[in-house]
Amino acid sequence: MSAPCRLPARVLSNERAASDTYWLELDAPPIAETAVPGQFVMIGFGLQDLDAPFLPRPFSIGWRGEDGRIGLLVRRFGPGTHRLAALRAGEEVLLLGPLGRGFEWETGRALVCVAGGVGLAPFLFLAPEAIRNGASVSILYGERTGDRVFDPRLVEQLTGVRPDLYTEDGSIGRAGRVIDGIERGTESCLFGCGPTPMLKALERLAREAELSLQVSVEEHMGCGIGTCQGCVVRSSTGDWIKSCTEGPVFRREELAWPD
Amino acid sequence: MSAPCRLPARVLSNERAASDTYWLELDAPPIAETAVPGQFVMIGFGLQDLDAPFLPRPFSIGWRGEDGRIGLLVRRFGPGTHRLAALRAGEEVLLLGPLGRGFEWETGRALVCVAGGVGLAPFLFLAPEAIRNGASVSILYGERTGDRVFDPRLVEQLTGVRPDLYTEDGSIGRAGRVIDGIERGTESCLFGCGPTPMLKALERLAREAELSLQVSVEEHMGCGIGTCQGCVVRSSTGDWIKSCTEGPVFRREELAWPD
Amino acid sequence: MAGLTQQLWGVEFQSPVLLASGTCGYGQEYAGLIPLDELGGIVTKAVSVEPRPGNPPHRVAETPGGMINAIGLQNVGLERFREEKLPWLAENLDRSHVLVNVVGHTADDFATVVADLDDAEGFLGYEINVSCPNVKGGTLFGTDPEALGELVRRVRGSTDRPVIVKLTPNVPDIAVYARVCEDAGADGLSTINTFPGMLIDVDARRPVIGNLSGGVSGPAILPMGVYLTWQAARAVEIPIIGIGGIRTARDALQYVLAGASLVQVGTALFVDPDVAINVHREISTYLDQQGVARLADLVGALETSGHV
Amino acid sequence: MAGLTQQLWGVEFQSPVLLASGTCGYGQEYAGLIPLDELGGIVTKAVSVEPRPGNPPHRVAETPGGMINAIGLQNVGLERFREEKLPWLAENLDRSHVLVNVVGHTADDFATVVADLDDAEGFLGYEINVSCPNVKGGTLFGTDPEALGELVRRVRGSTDRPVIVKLTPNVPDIAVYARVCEDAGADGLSTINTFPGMLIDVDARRPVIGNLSGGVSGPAILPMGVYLTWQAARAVEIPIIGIGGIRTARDALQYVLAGASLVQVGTALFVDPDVAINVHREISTYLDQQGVARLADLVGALETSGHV
Ligand SMILES: Cc1cc2nc3c(=O)[nH]c(=O)nc-3n(C[C@H](O)[C@H](O)[C@H](O)COP(=O)(O)OP(=O)(O)OC[C@H]3O[C@@H](n4cnc5c(N)ncnc54)[C@H](O)[C@@H]3O)c2cc1C
Ligand SMILES: Cc1cc2nc3c(=O)[nH]c(=O)nc-3n(C[C@H](O)[C@H](O)[C@H](O)COP(=O)(O)OP(=O)(O)OC[C@H]3O[C@@H](n4cnc5c(N)ncnc54)[C@H](O)[C@@H]3O)c2cc1C
Ligand SMILES: Cc1cc2nc3c(=O)[nH]c(=O)nc-3n(C[C@H](O)[C@H](O)[C@H](O)COP(=O)(O)O)c2cc1C
Ligand SMILES: Cc1cc2nc3c(=O)[nH]c(=O)nc-3n(C[C@H](O)[C@H](O)[C@H](O)COP(=O)(O)O)c2cc1C
Ligand code: FES
Ligand code: FES
Repeated sequence: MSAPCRLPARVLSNERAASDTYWLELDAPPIAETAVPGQFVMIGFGLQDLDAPFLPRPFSIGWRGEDGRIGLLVRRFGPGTHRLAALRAGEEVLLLGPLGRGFEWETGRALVCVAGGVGLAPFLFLAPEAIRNGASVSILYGERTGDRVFDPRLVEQLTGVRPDLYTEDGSIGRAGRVIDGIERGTESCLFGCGPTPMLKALERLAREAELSLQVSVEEHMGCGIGTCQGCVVRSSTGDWIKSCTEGPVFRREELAWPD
Repeated sequence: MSAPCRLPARVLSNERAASDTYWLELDAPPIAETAVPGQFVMIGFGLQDLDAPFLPRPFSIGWRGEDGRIGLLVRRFGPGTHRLAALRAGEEVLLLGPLGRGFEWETGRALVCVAGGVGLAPFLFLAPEAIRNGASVSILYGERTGDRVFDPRLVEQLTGVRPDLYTEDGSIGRAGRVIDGIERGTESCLFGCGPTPMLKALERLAREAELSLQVSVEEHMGCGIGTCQGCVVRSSTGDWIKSCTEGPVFRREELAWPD
Repeated sequence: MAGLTQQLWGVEFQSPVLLASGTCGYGQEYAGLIPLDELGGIVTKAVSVEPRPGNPPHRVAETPGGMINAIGLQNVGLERFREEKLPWLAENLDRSHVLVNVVGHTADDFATVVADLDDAEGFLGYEINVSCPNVKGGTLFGTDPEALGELVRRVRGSTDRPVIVKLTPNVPDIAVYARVCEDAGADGLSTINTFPGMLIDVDARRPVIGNLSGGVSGPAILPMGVYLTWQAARAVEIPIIGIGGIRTARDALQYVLAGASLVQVGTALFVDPDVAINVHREISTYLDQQGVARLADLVGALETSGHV
Repeated sequence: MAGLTQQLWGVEFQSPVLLASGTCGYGQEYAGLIPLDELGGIVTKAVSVEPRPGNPPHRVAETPGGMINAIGLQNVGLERFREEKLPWLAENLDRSHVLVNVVGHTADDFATVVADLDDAEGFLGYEINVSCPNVKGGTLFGTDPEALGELVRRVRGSTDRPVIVKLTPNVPDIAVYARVCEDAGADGLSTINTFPGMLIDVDARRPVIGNLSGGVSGPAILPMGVYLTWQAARAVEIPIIGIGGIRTARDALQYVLAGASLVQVGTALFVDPDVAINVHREISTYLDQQGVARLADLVGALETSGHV
């Protein structure tokens, strides 16, 4: 893992990819060169204007290009993500990254990536890297409604993997929850990223089936680099541990999973 | 004077007119229809975003069109005016206006408008109205440097009056201060708008020459409509009086003029 | 449609949203712009025994996320307020309520204003401003529990109308002051007034504000206002009016959940005069969406179980 | 080039800009990102006798123009600080100074930390945190003049290093507390810590912050910080470190003009780690433009004549 850098980065493109969902490409060579899948960036808007939002926002690195580009999958939620969704090519944001600990895998393993919503992002980056490392990768991708689905053909184009798609409203892909797609009793490594209820269900399943599982968690962050202690999650030993530096990816055994 | 209204107004155009100087046209029929020269608007950016600037900013109405347009002459200074300078056609601002008491004149009088910098704005509005009323109007227009001069041909186009131009650096028009252009001992009505030192010099001149003088003053404002008492200036009787409702245009006798 | 009315001090407030003192003059100035009679009410600019000239300019300036003001309680004084301002309020406000914000240098001053206005028409009760930081000694009552109790008792003894005390935020423990007011007979509390602040023009090396310092208001103080309202609400039984940085229904509802029965919007009016009526409408829409029948059900309904 | 150095507490500060406690960890985390050794210095996260687990999440959230935090003074504790953190600081910081932020429940706690660290290397002195509003009772020392005086005397007696007391803002008159510290032997003051605040998730009807309330920092508190720094500076002779909402050189210079010899930047670091070095550079540029030879000439140079 290399040291993070601070980088004013130009927006190369920002395209609506689905309802409330944007694919944002930034020119960020130092980050693109050193990032590993599961790591994230903090995107800030600088101190010159006092525009809201004030704090920077964390986003998984969703892709990297040979040419120094990185791609982020951004879903509109509050003011920060609204602002990101409105970015136009040529504008600048302030990046800090790559940050945190990414996913880990052994070559040759079968990796099952379980993505809820924009939890898909880290796997767009992971899949091609892991495949290049000789792993086999499958992606289970769920959304609440069909209009929010990031086009599976695009996923395939970016990753080489055609995702198994689930929507709760059944409008595209299979009807149901992504978790239903997991085959119990496999020898595979589970990777999860998505809303907390999904991660909890995943953990229960992995625990019961004694599967290996790594999850990427989301907590409010201040600094993103371990100084402010803002981003803690409960560890299995009962301590508060920083998700920005000790995570955001944790093995399931490292965390407490209260009901 | 008619009641002010609150109006989300669309930007029709915003053009750089000189160094740091913009000509902003807004679609504001209720304001265009009722405003009189010397009145102003408060421009705010609404409450939805918490973008700076927070307080609305006062601007003289610099022109009005038959079709409901109003024009403002905006000079970049701090965050508020920077934001205004960056407005693009189609964006919206929140207007409150028309506000305050404007210039007053009798038909048939010779009006001498003395403008320092963007103090030119109210006279762009006043001149054609006064001429239509049968007054004769001359405009003395001064800027510190030539690059900041609002094109005299545009002034003529908007007002029908060719301004006498002064620049302190002498790069365009006559070298010197606008105040030097005033002929003492005339029977004319002086109208002044510009920086405080200019207004003070104008007042001294008018007092000594016993000329009638009305000035438009600038003070920090909160509400623009007389509730907050934020915008006071010292009256000749020693009271603090509100420049937003009792002004911004005052007869020189109404104000205290400390050295 | 959800019920936004609140029953307080023997009357009904048709809306929980009032306009804050000092930001709506004596009502009249906003008459054409704001449907004053559809609001919960307005709180007048502070009224003192004698007219006050107020502070030199600049009196207002922008700060990050808000503004600073040092008006110096400029006001027309008791007599002109009674003769010129109250009649307009009596005539024009039918359904919304008026609170008269009262200020003074001594307990006598306060009592004089209250005694003199008490039989006039056009207002419901008093908001006692013990917390304006702009006039010398103005923080005295608001930060000294003994003087505060004394003052509230004095005012209480001078009227049967509702007496609401507006608290100052710069105290270590606002609960102490809230209880003092309640014990002295106050009918309600307004939380909070502005925070003392200063802004310096670096080039001129001078304070921007003529009075050197002033009071900070606007969104910047929202989290402080919510906290202090919550602290005060937990300390007393009397109703509370939440104030500080409100510009949206969600801001207002934070105060309500923290324990406020009514709210006031101040600085946000300068940005958009429609803010008060918009906050009212958005609260209504929100309650409908959430299936909450009455706003009253949300007052103090903050859930803290499971938290520390 | 203008001189930005300041001579204080027997040492030279090469820059007036320090990083505020709790926003720069123990320095190491920012090592690759910020040229720490070019700054005035850093103030460590609070150190207490025992390690502190801290508060449950969420611990941080955005507020209008700032943020709220309730970390709960999570820290590694005295022993690990001494063994693991100080050596790194001793080794890596040559020209910039370290202040150790100290916190405790009792005067004994504070004295224990100071006594235990005193002979270690890698730091200049102490910043005594009497004002963190996040831990139960944490406001006690900071808002009780007697307890504060007692505490400062205790710490003073335990060390010959500089003792700087970081004051809490939510008091009626900070001058009182400033004088108490000076009289008790403090070498300097830091003004100010965060303001108590609360943020409510209206949908969940719960506080956003796990600890219910927290401390508000960032640009929103700038005018309050400048005011309180000015008030403190007028009350005492000892040097003052100005803190609160700084993100530009002009913000920092407001504090300097108000009377601060040094400044700290905190929350703004999260937005841009370059802020500290940028503020330093911009101050330098500004002084050159203005023809001011030394920053020291601006300390407390606020001109108030002609104002009220
Ligand atoms: C490691 C990590 C990776 C992430 N990757 C992505 C991604 O690839 N795509 C994507 O769309 N979103 C991602 N998120 C979530 C994203 O950071 C939030 O949606 C965003 O911060 C919300 O900001 P807002 O202003 O729109 O919403 P608001 O709710 O208004 O934000 C208010 C505050 O809460 C924080 N916050 C709110 N929701 C979250 C959340 N889920 N996680 C962390 N902080 C939150 C914000 O940072 C901010 O400080 C990630 C979060 C983390 C921690
Ligand atoms: C009645 C009136 C008419 C005006 N007409 C024009 C015009 O036609 N064209 C033009 O370019 N400017 C005009 N001004 C000045 C304009 O309002 C200020 O330049 C503007 O408010 C500065 O805002 P800022 O954020 O750019 O600067 P800042 O200095 O950052 O503003 C900070 C605060 O100071 C106030 N302020 C600063 N300068 C002035 C000023 N000169 N007058 C009033 N408040 C000020 C701002 O409103 C704000 O509250 C007028 C001012 C008044 C009072
Ligand atoms: C310009 C101005 C004048 C004020 N005058 C008074 C006053 O006379 N009496 C009073 O009790 N509060 C006064 N206040 C405080 C407000 O009523 C309110 O408590 C404060 O501004 C916080 O609310 P806000 O953030 O919504 O503005 C004034 C505030 C402003 C901005
Ligand atoms: C996340 C965070 C943690 C903090 N922890 C401490 C602390 O441990 N000790 C302390 O004295 N102040 C602490 N503070 C307060 C800051 O040092 C500073 O006084 C305050 O944030 C105001 O400055 P700012 O607006 O520049 O951030 C903390 C602030 C933040 C934002
Ligand atoms: S976000 Fe600051 S420590 Fe993790
Ligand atoms: S700006 Fe509010 S009274 Fe004039």
